[in-house]
Amino acid sequence: MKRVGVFLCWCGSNIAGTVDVGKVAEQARRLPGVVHVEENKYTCSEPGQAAIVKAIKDQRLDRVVVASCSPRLHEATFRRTVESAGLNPYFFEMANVREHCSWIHTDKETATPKAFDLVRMAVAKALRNEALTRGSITIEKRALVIGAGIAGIQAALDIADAGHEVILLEREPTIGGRMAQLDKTFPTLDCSQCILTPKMVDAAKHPNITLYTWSELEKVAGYIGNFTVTIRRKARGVDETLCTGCGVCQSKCPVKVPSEFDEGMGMRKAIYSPFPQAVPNRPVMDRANCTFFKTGKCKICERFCEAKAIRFDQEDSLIEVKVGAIVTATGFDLFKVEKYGEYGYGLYPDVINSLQFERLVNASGPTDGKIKKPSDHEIPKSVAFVLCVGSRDEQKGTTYCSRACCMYSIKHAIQFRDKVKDGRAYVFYMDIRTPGKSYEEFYKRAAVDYGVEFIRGRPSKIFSRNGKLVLKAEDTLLGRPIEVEVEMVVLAPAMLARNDAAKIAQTMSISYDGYGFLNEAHPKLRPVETNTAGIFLAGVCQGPKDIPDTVAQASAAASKVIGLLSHEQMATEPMIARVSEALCSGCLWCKPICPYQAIEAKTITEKIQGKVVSREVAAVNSGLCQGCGACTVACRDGAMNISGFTNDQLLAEVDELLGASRPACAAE
Amino acid sequence: MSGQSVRYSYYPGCSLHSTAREYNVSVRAVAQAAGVELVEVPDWNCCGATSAHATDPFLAFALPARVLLQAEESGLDILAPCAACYGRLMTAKEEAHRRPDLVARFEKAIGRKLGPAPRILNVLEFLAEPKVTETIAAGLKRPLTDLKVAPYYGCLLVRPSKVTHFDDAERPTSMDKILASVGATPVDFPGKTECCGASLGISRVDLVVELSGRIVQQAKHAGAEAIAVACPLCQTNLDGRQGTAAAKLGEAFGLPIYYITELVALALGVAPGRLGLGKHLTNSLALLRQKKLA
Amino acid sequence: MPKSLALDPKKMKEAEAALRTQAAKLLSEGTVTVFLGHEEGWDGLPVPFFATTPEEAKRLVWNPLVAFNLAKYLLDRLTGEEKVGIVVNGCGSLALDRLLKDRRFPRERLFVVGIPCTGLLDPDKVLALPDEARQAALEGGKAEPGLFLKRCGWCDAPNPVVADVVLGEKVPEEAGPQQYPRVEEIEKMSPAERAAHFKTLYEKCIRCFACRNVCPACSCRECSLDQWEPLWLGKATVPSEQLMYHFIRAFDVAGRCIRCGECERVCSVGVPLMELNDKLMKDITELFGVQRPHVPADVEPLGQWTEGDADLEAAH
Amino acid sequence: MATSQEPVIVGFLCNWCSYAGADSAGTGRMVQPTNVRIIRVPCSGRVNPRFILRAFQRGADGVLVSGCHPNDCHYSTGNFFARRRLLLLKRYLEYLGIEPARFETHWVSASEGQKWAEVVRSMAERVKALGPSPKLPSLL
Amino acid sequence: MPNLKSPLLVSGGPEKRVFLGEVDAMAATHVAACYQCGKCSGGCPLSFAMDYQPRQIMRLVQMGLADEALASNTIWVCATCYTCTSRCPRDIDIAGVMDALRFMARRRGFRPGDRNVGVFHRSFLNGVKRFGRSHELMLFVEYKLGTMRLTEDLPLGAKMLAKNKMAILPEITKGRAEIAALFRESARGAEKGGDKL
Amino acid sequence: MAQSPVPKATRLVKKAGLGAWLTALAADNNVMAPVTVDGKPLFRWIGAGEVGQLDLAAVHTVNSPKGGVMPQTEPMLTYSAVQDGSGGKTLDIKPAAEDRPAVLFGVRPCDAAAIDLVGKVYLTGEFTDEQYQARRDRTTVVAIACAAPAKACFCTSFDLSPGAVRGADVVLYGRSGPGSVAEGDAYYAIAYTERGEAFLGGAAAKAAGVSDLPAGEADKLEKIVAAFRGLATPLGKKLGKVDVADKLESLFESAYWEKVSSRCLSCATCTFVCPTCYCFGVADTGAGGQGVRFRYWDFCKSPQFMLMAGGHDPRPAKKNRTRQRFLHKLNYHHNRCGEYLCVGCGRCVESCPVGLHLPLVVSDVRGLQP
Repeated sequence: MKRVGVFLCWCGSNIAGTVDVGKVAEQARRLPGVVHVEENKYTCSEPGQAAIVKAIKDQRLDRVVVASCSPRLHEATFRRTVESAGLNPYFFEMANVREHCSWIHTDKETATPKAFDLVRMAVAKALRNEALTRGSITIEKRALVIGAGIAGIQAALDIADAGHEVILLEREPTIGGRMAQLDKTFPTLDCSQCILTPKMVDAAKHPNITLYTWSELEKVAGYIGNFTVTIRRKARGVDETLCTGCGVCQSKCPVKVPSEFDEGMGMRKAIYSPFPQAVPNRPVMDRANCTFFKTGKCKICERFCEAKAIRFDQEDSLIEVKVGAIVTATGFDLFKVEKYGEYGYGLYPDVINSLQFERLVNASGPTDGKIKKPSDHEIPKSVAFVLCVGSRDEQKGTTYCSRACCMYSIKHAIQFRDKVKDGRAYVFYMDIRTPGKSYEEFYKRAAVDYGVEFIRGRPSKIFSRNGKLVLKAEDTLLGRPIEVEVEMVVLAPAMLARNDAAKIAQTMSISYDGYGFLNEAHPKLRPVETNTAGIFLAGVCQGPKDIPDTVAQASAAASKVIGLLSHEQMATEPMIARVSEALCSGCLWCKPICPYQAIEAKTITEKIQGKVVSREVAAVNSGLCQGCGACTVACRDGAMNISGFTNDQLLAEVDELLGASRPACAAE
Repeated sequence: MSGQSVRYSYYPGCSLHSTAREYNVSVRAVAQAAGVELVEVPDWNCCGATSAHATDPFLAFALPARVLLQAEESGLDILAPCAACYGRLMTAKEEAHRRPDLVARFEKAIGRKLGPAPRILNVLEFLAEPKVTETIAAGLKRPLTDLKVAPYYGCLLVRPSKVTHFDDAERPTSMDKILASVGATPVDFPGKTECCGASLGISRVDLVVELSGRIVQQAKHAGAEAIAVACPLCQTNLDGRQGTAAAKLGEAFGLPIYYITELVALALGVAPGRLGLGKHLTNSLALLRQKKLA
Repeated sequence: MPKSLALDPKKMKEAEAALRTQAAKLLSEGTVTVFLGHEEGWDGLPVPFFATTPEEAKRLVWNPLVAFNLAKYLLDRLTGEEKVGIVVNGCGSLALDRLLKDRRFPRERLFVVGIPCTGLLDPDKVLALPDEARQAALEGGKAEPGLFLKRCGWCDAPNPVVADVVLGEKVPEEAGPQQYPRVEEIEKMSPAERAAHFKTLYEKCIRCFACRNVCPACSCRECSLDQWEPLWLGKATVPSEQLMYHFIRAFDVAGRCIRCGECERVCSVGVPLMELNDKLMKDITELFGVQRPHVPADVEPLGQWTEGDADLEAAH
Repeated sequence: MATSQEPVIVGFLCNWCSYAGADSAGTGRMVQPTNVRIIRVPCSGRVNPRFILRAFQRGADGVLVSGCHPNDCHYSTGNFFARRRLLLLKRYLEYLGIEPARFETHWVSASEGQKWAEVVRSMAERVKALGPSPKLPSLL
Repeated sequence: MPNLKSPLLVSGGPEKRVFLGEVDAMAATHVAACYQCGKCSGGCPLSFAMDYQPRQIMRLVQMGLADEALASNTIWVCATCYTCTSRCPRDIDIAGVMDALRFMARRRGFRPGDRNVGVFHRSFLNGVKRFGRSHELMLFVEYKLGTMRLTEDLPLGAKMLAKNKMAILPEITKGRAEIAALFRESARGAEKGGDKL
Repeated sequence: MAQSPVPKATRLVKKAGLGAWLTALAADNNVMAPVTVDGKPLFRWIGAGEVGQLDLAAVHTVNSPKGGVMPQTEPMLTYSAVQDGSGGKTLDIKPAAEDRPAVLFGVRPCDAAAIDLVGKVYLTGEFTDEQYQARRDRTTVVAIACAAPAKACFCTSFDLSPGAVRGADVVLYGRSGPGSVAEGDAYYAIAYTERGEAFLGGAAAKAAGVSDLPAGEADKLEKIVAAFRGLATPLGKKLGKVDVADKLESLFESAYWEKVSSRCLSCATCTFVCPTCYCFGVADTGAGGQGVRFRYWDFCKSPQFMLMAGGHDPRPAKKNRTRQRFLHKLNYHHNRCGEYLCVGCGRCVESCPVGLHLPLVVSDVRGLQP
């Protein structure tokens, strides 16, 4: 017979104030299997835990039930307690009578029977608890970093500096990401490229870092410590080993298309490097626009390439790498500001977005750093910066704050005032958010030192009148309708999750929120981990943030990876799926349901009526399985179970609750 | 859609029987040219307009609901050329799903059951119906070449878009397309969807003069020679108030305000004399004569 | 009722001859070591029969009464190396396909003889007929629609979907949406009426498990409803457990039922089991757009999802 | 033995979102009716429709399954499978004569204590209005 | 009007929420969501003629300052063009809120903040009640008598009459009994206070 | 069985009075009788309100009335945990509640005989089943002779007949004799036991107008009873007397069992409809420290029937289980008790979905070479 000990916690008055703990104790003594019932003021306290250890020894308990707070709070604590008394920690079970009972009820008369229900359900489950043991797996000491913007570069360098190999993956022709497009960074106004490009070079030259640009993530299989990742290396059209990066091909290429890097403010060629400091300094061929691929003729680049590096026949190739951990740093997209019909983007050429402004103001940009109106290439004398275009807008954009726009728009206004001494800069804002070191000071400088004019009010409409752009708004601080005439408008678009974020998430079996931002395991306590062990997040792919926060998060993710890779082996959670081979029919309908590809067919041999036969059954990879239990429902045989949440245990809880809570009926 | 159906229920609303008689004429003229029969909703009543929904939530639903009920029997799609009527009917149709309480009160008061509402078309949707576009495509008798027209949508056709589900609320294009299809040159202008003052036409003349004036001014500055509208209230305001506004602004406008159906009818060869263009307060025949269209 | 229900005893007679020859050939050439078919039973009705010699193959019958789906017998031969022959018509092949999709028999150990089906008669009903009428039905092909097996009424797959050789010509197929008139009637009842309806009809159950044992979608090694731990189903034959047995089983085969109606046919106390299966099939079509829910698919309807699935929470 | 006359609602809550959400409701002292008894499961995808049938068989007056919001599953897809199964089940239960209000599914995240409390309140109210669940004769 | 110079006493009392709740329920929206960006006022074609900006009306509702909101001319000047509603980043049906406030103002006996508009709406509905359809000439006359603005707009009216844009006699809907029933139901609902927008 | 049983009392029952009789009986007794539910004749416990559903037309209800004395599920005891004085706990065990007296009404002679046949298993020998005994002691079996035996009937293969008395306290014989399914307007009710005699003289019988035999009908009655007893059964005629017990001694290892069992579905239909199958299992159900122990019908065709805790199964295949069932009925029981464990009711013939039944096996066995 099992010997169950029940420990009822008062939690001071938290529980005892609403639940008659003594009465519950009295009733609990009658439960089958229960041989010991004890009340404690604070079961989680040192004496409380000591009482459990003592009772286990004195009463030879083999199951322990604590009725106190949420298992999410103290399950681990009590498991350790039980283990310290020599009992398997999984013989422990918890009844949540605080969060789920005493705290949400006021009437002792009804709360007490409910508390007892919770206790006896826990006892019924505990009677069916089994001894479980943790497994262990070896760890592949190599990391993959997806995305080589500032987040990815930082994470890769940190991990590589700690002595681990890193594979850095980037789908664009160069690393650097969004930060490479920026001119200056707030609040220090140091040059973005000046601080970024050295890191790019470091990453490229680091002996522990292997760089794959113009490459995409194809598939992720495996589990923490043992991922197998397939990478698609897109055809570059250029033999990277032969190419010297001299740039002759792009200067000779006759095709001009709008440059993605310049956000359409400048042009590039069909064979191109996005910008002069690109890393690696190797061009890619844009087949969609290349004359040869369109007409079968041209090949001018090939003719002029002295290194003979041009490859028109190159094809995509797939490579497979093994890694122990993955950092996802896939960045963000920008809100399409044309969704605001009232703002005239696309209708009026001098209404641009903030990233376009970055390119205009950038010394290495298409205008060599001169702020010029796209319409007539004149220098605008007045510019309005409109915040929250797409942010904080439930009707046309997203509900959240994009967090960096206030600061960079102030920076833009300062830059404009700096370059156009007699110009007027207006910032239309609703709230200026400056929660960072030296941010508020930066805001003040803009207003005081640079004369930037801040108008509190969301413009309602932008239209053209007499060759000027007019912003119709309310100055909400005055409570008066206003019209502001300017020559250029810069809209600060919301930061959005990558449009293929869902696909990326699904490839890696991690979750994402309603906007497509990848979900951290816990917003406060596990901010860089995902719910899939071994996969970490850095940068805006997890949610809008600025450069300092991005870099901090990247280093945090890197430190998690370094911590993981510093072990040879790691323990695995035992509350995962297991198959009863005797019951399994081998239909394998469980397999497609598993989100972790943890189920495979396995051939076993057994004796059936004296004959040795072999047959297929499902087998669970304990490294991959996360214990969700979806497979158990697909299993009609009842062969699949989740340790710790077995069918038997869950049914026992239902039966215990309902079987006896009603007066027993007489037999038929 | 209604490729074979050539009959529509027709809800002219009060205006088309009074202040906007010429609108009624031109709608019917276009319908006739396209071989479409318009069957007037039997014994229709006023939709209640702004006055009802501004002051009386039940009537705001009940009046247009009765119109829908009257139209129900024929089972035909309803054409409501007045933008205000259209807005009220669409709102009532939407509320019939969302507000069982209103429906119950309505049915109890009137002693009849409200069935599923038919499709409701505004005049721009009507002009985009296959039967009409086919007619236009089949041959324009009198293309409006060189006529620069500013399409004015006003409010109620495109707003609130959750009710009308029609075109883009900020940058609509449906009337632009119709104008282009009859050979005219649509002129984009910022006032496209600004409000003309609508129901304040009688009670706050000062405001209407201000709003209508701005719209006409913007159209004029954008190079338009005329404005096309799809609503009798818009027409009355822009047409009737532009003189006062011009005086106030110190400019001369003289911009004819055509119903879009008048322009389409003209292009389809309907004689200008049949359209009652003379009813407009701002001279609308002179421009046509100048362009040799009349 | 499908057009293919033009009962053709003559054709069946021809098919029977071809079947005997085919089976005998397979057995004599050693292609198969046993052939699953029917023979004439004690009272004239066909019963399942397993021929192991060319001689025995001569006993095989194929007539309007071969109602029994043979596929389930493959489970008895799951272990071992022997090759098994089997004869199937349309619905028999769906049963077979069900087992194949459930990986409950290796296709390579199977030789399938398919016979396009012109409809089958309900043996119980035919047996109850006066001699003359029986004769007319069985030999003259003159059978009232009511005499057919229920499943023939909704059959849209008279031709075998799995076969190595097909005897006889293909029968014209009529695919249209499946109809569930009985379910619709029940849906119209009030909750209390429905509860009473199922109690009256389902507490008759004697828990003989014939419905489960004949069902091609029920192929577990050991039925979980027979297991003691956990005790999914109580052993007591009380209405609560009787109904639960059927409610669980129907949901277990939801999306997998081939609508053969064998469960209902073999039920000795006449529990209208298809009322449950049909409801689930109807809903699978309505909710998930599976047009022929009774045809085994590569992925089960409940083994997949789409983002567009109706949101449950909105239902409240 | 407690023989409460109050209706009993069995709640199957996923560990990551809804159970934590119910914890938040507790931490926030959001007073709720006492009818719900929570059974913790790893994921709404773990909830076998058989558990729900069992609960009704044993006389539960209501059953409530709650998991992470779609797309927000801790295990990425579990709640999508659950949604399908339970959608079918809901109609099925209704067909079997169990009033629709007795079985509900909700998506409650860890931070939605308020929502959880509201779910409990409103469902308890609906179930109370229906009265006790009819129970078929059984040995117990 | 309270003295705007004295500090507004903001207490935790429930009244404030009551007014907000009523407006929310009538307009089926959430005024509390307003974060005062001013996009409504910015786009409002008539804001120049209002004593409170539409945004400020939202604030009055949030703060429970019912008297000020209901006495404002804003709610009567609003032409219900829905520009505000269609642009509100918090998806508040501002035009619907204006409808709600007008209705409440009438029910609670506030004199319309813009008398002319109030009289116009009343005259218009009277016409509909009588004939089933509106009749411009009669509306014109009734309105003129109601506001005593006898001379304003006479030239335009005369022009329209001359162009046969106003009928001398009203058109009449035959089902007037039904129209009357609807008006009665409306009055009944308003008395019971059961109306929601 | 050769001797004619001796009547203890004879009465006349009007067919029209049956309803009143059953209604009166139902007041103090549990009454089981054949009724038709959704087209299927079933033996069921009926309350006074269901008397109207009585249907004596079908010779065979799908199930037999064996549940009347051997319920498919029968509580044996109830238990609950109670606290003892010292803070520990102990089990309070109560026997199953006593039931009311029972009347099995409209039982066919084969089924009545089966009750007697199975009763021997439970009530003779070193141990008797007290619960069964108690149930039998409070049960009256009212049989009805078969006027028109069904196609599958073969009671005559076992020293029984459509008019047999074995196991019955009272037998109803149709006043118009065999051959007529309608069975005339009245029955002769003949009591063959003291219990039957008391039953016919009881208050319920009186209330229902059960009367003495009209004068001069004694002769007619005797002829009619004899006619019933002499009636042939269709399948019985074909099968003849069953005589395979000895032959089966040598056929245990016959390949026949493999062959014949191969089409078995392993369902319980034959067993559960059979009036002479009597195997049961025992299980508990309970929660929260209280529960019920009950027995329930089990069946030897089930793969779980002989499965042991360690996984060993002495009857692992269908062959073993099928052989067991038929040898039990046709050999083992005969060896132990001198008679076959079958009454020829024919239900297995009618109900087996794959036509695998006792007459088939008997006839096959006759043709087998030992």
